Amino acid sequence: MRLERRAHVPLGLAIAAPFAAVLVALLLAGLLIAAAGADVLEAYRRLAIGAFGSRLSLTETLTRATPLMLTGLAAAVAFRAKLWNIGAEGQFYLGALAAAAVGASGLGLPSAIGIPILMAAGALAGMLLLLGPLLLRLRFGVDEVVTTLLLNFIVLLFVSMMVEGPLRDPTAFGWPQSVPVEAAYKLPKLLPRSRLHIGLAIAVAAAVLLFIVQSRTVFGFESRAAGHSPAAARFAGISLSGTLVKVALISGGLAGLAGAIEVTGLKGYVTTDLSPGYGYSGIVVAMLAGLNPIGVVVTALFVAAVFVGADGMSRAMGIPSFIADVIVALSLLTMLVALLLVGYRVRK
Amino acid sequence: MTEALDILTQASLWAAVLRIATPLIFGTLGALLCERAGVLNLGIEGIMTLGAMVGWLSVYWGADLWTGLLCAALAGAIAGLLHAALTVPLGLSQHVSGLGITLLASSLTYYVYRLVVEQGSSPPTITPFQPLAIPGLSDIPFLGPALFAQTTPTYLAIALIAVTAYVLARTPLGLAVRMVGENPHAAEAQGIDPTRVRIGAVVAGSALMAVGGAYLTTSAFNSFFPTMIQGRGWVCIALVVFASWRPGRALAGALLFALFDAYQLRLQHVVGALVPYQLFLMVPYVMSIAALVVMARRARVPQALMQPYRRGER
Amino acid sequence: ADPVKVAGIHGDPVENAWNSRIHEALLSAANDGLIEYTFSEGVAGTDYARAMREYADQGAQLVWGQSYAVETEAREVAADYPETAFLMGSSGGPSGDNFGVFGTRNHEAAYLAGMLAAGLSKTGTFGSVGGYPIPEVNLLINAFRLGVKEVKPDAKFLNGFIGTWFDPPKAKEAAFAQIDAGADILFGERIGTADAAKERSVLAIGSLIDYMPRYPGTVFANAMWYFRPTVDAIVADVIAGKPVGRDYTEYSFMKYGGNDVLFDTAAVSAEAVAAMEAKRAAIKDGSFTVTIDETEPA
Amino acid sequence: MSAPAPSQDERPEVLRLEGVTKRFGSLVANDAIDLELRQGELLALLGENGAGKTTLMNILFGHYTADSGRVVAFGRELPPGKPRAAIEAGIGMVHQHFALAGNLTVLDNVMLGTEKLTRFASDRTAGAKRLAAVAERFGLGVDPAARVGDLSVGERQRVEILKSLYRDARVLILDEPTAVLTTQEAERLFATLKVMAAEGLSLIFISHKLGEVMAAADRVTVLRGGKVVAERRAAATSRAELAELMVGRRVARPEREAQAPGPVRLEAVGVDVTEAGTKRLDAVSFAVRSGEVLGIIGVSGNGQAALGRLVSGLAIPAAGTLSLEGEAPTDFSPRAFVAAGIGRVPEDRNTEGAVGEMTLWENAVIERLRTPAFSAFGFVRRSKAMAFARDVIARFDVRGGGPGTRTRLLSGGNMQKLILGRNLIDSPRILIANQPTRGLDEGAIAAVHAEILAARKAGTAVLLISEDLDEVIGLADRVQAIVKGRLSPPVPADGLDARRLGLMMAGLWDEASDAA
Ligand SMILES: Nc1ncnc2c1ncn2[C@@H]1O[C@H](COP(=O)(O)OP(=O)(O)OP(=O)(O)O)[C@@H](O)[C@H]1O
Ligand SMILES: Nc1ncnc2c1ncn2[C@@H]1O[C@H](COP(=O)(O)OP(=O)(O)OP(=O)(O)O)[C@@H](O)[C@H]1O
Ligand SMILES: [Mg+2]
Ligand SMILES: [Mg+2]
Repeated sequence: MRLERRAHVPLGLAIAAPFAAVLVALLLAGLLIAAAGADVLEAYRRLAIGAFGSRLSLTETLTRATPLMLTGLAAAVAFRAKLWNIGAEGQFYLGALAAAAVGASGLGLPSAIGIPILMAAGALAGMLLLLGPLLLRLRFGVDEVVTTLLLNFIVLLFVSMMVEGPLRDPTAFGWPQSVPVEAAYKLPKLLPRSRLHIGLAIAVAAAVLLFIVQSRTVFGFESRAAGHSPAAARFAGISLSGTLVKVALISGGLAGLAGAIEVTGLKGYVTTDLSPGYGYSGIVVAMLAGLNPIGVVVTALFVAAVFVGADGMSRAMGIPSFIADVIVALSLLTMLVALLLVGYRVRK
Repeated sequence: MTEALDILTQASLWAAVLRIATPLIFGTLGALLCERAGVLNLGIEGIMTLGAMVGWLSVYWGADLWTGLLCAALAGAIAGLLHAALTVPLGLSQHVSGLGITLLASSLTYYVYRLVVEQGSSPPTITPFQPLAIPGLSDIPFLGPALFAQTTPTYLAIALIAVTAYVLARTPLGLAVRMVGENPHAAEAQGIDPTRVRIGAVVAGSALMAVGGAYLTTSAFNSFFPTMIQGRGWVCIALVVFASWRPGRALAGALLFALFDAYQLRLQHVVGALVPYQLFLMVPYVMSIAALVVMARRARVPQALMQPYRRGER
Repeated sequence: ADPVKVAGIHGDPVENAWNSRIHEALLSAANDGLIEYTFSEGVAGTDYARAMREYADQGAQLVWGQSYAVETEAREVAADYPETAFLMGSSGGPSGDNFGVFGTRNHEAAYLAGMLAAGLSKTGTFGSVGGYPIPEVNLLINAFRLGVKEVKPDAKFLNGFIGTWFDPPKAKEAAFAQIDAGADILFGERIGTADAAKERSVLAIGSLIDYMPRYPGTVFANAMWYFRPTVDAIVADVIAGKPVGRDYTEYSFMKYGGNDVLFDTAAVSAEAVAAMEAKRAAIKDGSFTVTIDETEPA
Repeated sequence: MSAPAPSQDERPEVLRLEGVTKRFGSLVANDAIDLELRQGELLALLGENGAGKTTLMNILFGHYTADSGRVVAFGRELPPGKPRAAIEAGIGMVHQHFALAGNLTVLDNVMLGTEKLTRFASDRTAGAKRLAAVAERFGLGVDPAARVGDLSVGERQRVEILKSLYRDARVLILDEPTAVLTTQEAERLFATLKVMAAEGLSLIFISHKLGEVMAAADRVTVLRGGKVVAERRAAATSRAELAELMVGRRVARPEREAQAPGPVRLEAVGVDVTEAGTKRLDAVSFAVRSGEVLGIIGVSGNGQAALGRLVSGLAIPAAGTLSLEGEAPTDFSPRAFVAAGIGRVPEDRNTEGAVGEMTLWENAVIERLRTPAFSAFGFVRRSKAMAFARDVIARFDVRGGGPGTRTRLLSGGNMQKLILGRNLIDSPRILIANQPTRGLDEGAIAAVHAEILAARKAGTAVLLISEDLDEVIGLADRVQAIVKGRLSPPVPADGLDARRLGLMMAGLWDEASDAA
């Protein structure tokens, strides 16, 4: 078997492929649903309802997509420059912790000032966290895949230490959690009676901004050059370390911002189960989007819809809720293959 | 202070080190095999989960322990085959495929476990591997109880290090594996099919990872719990780099990591309340990063790692 | 009457000892025809509020859950669904008419188990392995220690936290570490602890669930937690149409049958049992209260 | 077409290609090609960049599968797409881009695939012995235990050939084997190839260098646009004819005209460069004047790379002074050097010269993106950049795509023209041309040379670093040899011949000046 790059991608194929991918994933998942003794067609119907079928499900899908967009962007900008930031999970948590710490420190600022400060605190924490592995790479040649991965564990333990220690909410008698941020700093809701908050708007704006930065600015140009060919970039006078530092600041900053938004947009305080792996899913989202910032928005919505729909379906059908992750994983893998087949043709 | 140092002279500490290291050795060897052939396998966390469940379930359903490990290996091999199919002939992103496999393998594992196993008040048990004192050797003072009173899979893990090192360095097959990891074009030019070799390595490596997971449910413990792998797979990915892609150093890395872990569990009683326990738990990770800094210059990355090889494309 | 529709939202897989107690209690209530029970497990913090809303929308009359990580959001949901009753494992207080809370209290049983254990130790050192130092874990370990001290004031204690709820092999290693440091009785808040005890032929005490069938000869006592009294209490309130916005923690206390010590009579001396039984009676009639100490054990 | 000598025809045929056609998308890389090879024959395959030579050889060896046509080796048809089958049939191939693993040893590289994969132990002792014997027989000595990454290019070339000989290849294909070799190494290689042919091996080699083709080949086949356009006996053709057949029109390298040089623009006095603890340049001195080409000739590995980095702003002198227009730069960086008006053509166009994944327009402006001409407030001025790129493409005849084409898709010659073009378009004061025509075909070489001479005429000071004697003699006004990081005193190019250059490159500077 051989793959050959298509000279022209047929439009019909490009449109049909993602649907085919989801269809295949659902067919495979159907076997599992049937194995649990549930009505497969009804399950599919429930899945669609769960993802888009009501005001609740629609707003929930958007809410869950928000952090995925930001961590997806964090991965996309870093991977473009071949900075393998696998540490968005850690940056997310540290960003959330920083925002919560500032937001609970009793500054008493008005929302219009306080919220940006919290966002900045979160982004800054994420930035600093990624700078460490980057410096180790630049200075000692340490592979950042591993250091950023290991830092995720360290940060989670650090967060745990903080929410059980200095940042612990003394009024919450039990569970370790940080002091809640002041009510003024909670992100405004986009829709009343829903969880949807302006974080979504921030994420979409970030995507558009990043798209412009990547495609239109000198920095975007240089980070692409540095990613594709460090030697050529260096020869052309592009500072590799300078570019990578900026990339790391953006990437870590976005992941940190994701944490800050999640904490101020939803529950208002930090616990060690704030993220169901948003940092890791962000990588998948970014790669599925071909590292394109606008694509990240779309794929984040896709991943969130599949999860929210399948999660709701499992509850409605009374089958093990792990099915939601199974369907997400299947969709990811089939989507990956479908996107390949759009660009390539299989021969012999 | 002396108490903290005394811990190091306890044979039981070193026995614990070997126990904690065993799943890491399997996992690291598996990841190393994949990476030497040029394929990063981030599916490891899920594959270990799958192995833990399948190994345990086979025994629970009546197989003997070794058959259980074999079934785990088989399940791992199948998951590995999926990763290989996506990343080798199709040349898809190894990051995404790997993370996807982790998500798929673990969620599928939990789902199936839920469907097939009745829940009692605590998860059902099997009779796990029992420590096997090697006659003669286990009587040596200090070393005996420290090293030679483990369960058989631990001895197997250590033997596999030697076997892998030998295969990679001294056999034609090992050379082929190394070559496809360094330059698949060169391998193809000499009549070796890089696709097949890579698939083979990923399948074999994934089988080893699954056995590492199965060790947790058939030797370290006797039940399966969802999420019980607890990041051990990710640690293995780090250990491969720490080991500069050499099996011998992988053993050293796994032992070192396990030493930090075993040591911190004991140190907690010595300096207990003075220090937040999280700091102890951080130690293995922090030390790994420190070790990476020291080793980085000497590491020799397989040159074609993460580079897809598609025939007839340049 | 028709069974009450109950939906459970477990933040962890139902294997988790704590969740398994609730899960079992709800299953048994369902078996008795008292309720109809569906559940979700492993629900992440971000998804928790949605799960609550979905169940409420689907017509659950009572939503059981654990709101530790989502206290504010959970209360918002309850406010949006005044017709639905909510019962949450929570570290905060009840709210409104329909948001009830409960705490986990098997400390009395742990205290009694400590009394039984005191006489069985040769080394005088007692270990314990916990997941995280949260109050509900801390107060348990501290109550066990108080029970031991009641009988053996000079006892020494060791403790290890493993930073996870779900790593039995690690709990086992932590237990080994304590046995190596001289402990010969282990209080196992985490599963895995007793496995180490079994391998080294020392004794262990279980918490929440009954570990004796699983570790015969090793686990000689359990600080059992029974959730059924709580279930019965709130279901009765729901059926009676009473507001459930109150604290149901009391139903975990021994006097309601919410916790108790379960032990192997063959393993302990008659005097120890007699002393323990006396205390047990005192607890039940209210003449003795086990101190609740939520500070992190060293 | 002259009839081949009958004695040749009686030699047994070892290899035959019939009607081989290969398309890449809409491009026909090979169009119904027929080719045959006889025992003991040295066949040269000639053609401009992109003519389809490598593609044809890749089909023959089984790397690519032909769309139609067949390959017959020793009377038996080879299954398509199976390198293993080609190897087993006795065919060996030395690839244009070496197929070696730098991290593995020479012996590893050679032994790969020679033993059954199911063997429990590799017999490395026997392998080493055999390798030594083969190396001895053909005069291709290398250390079997050396790491390939540590070897020089010439040594790697030898390893590539040894790989095939080790397997007793009876047909050997060499794709541009001399593109990266020095003249001496190339001569040695051809001597070896002749020995092989005498021993009965049949060889096909691809080259752009007409001199060596004429000297070494028995027969020449010329490809153009994927078709065989001519076949000649080497003895019965000429360089000029071959050049014309290749390109389809007459090509002649431009001649340098006499011209009085202007003031010194680039000067080094006693400069040392140390990299990674090793002294790469040792007290080198040179001066390049406006309107003059200074040629630096030398066997590769003698410090050319460090010299190139020094004058490109990538290396900082450890001692001595480097001055631009009489002033020592305060900032040693590529950007500062570009700003100072230095045009730089790097040694390796693929890794340093251009970012293959980026478009032509992006590579056209990459060096000066930060100047106000191409960016404002951090934003790229796209239309300006596009216009600039179009200008470069038009004026330097870059073929193979427009400004939006990915640069990777250009052939080597066109990529080189793009790099030269972006440097020359606004007449730089100084031009550094490092191996500017490596791997290019005759037509492309002529074009590049013409550009360099035009720059010289316009007053640019050109520093030409090259291993190609013809190129240096053809372009340079003065020549210095680089040997072990040291530079010989400059010698006027007029009247220089290959023998004197050879002496200079060997470090025998006094003998060279005596020979004048
Ligand atoms: N893998 C490929 N995919 C797409 N097109 C290709 C591929 N390989 C070669 N081509 C096309 O085939 C043509 C012939 O390329 P080939 O490499 O055979 O040229 P060549 O004669 O060897 O050139 P050179 O002298 O520069 O090495 C090229 O112009 C190119 O367009
Ligand atoms: N992926 C591709 N698709 C289409 N054409 C390609 C592709 N890759 C390379 N080519 C074409 O293949 C031909 C040969 O490419 P190659 O990289 O061998 O350059 P080259 O001309 O041989 O340069 P050099 O002299 O540096 O070896 C070029 O004409 C180029 O256009
Ligand atoms: Mg070629
Ligand atoms: Mg070429």
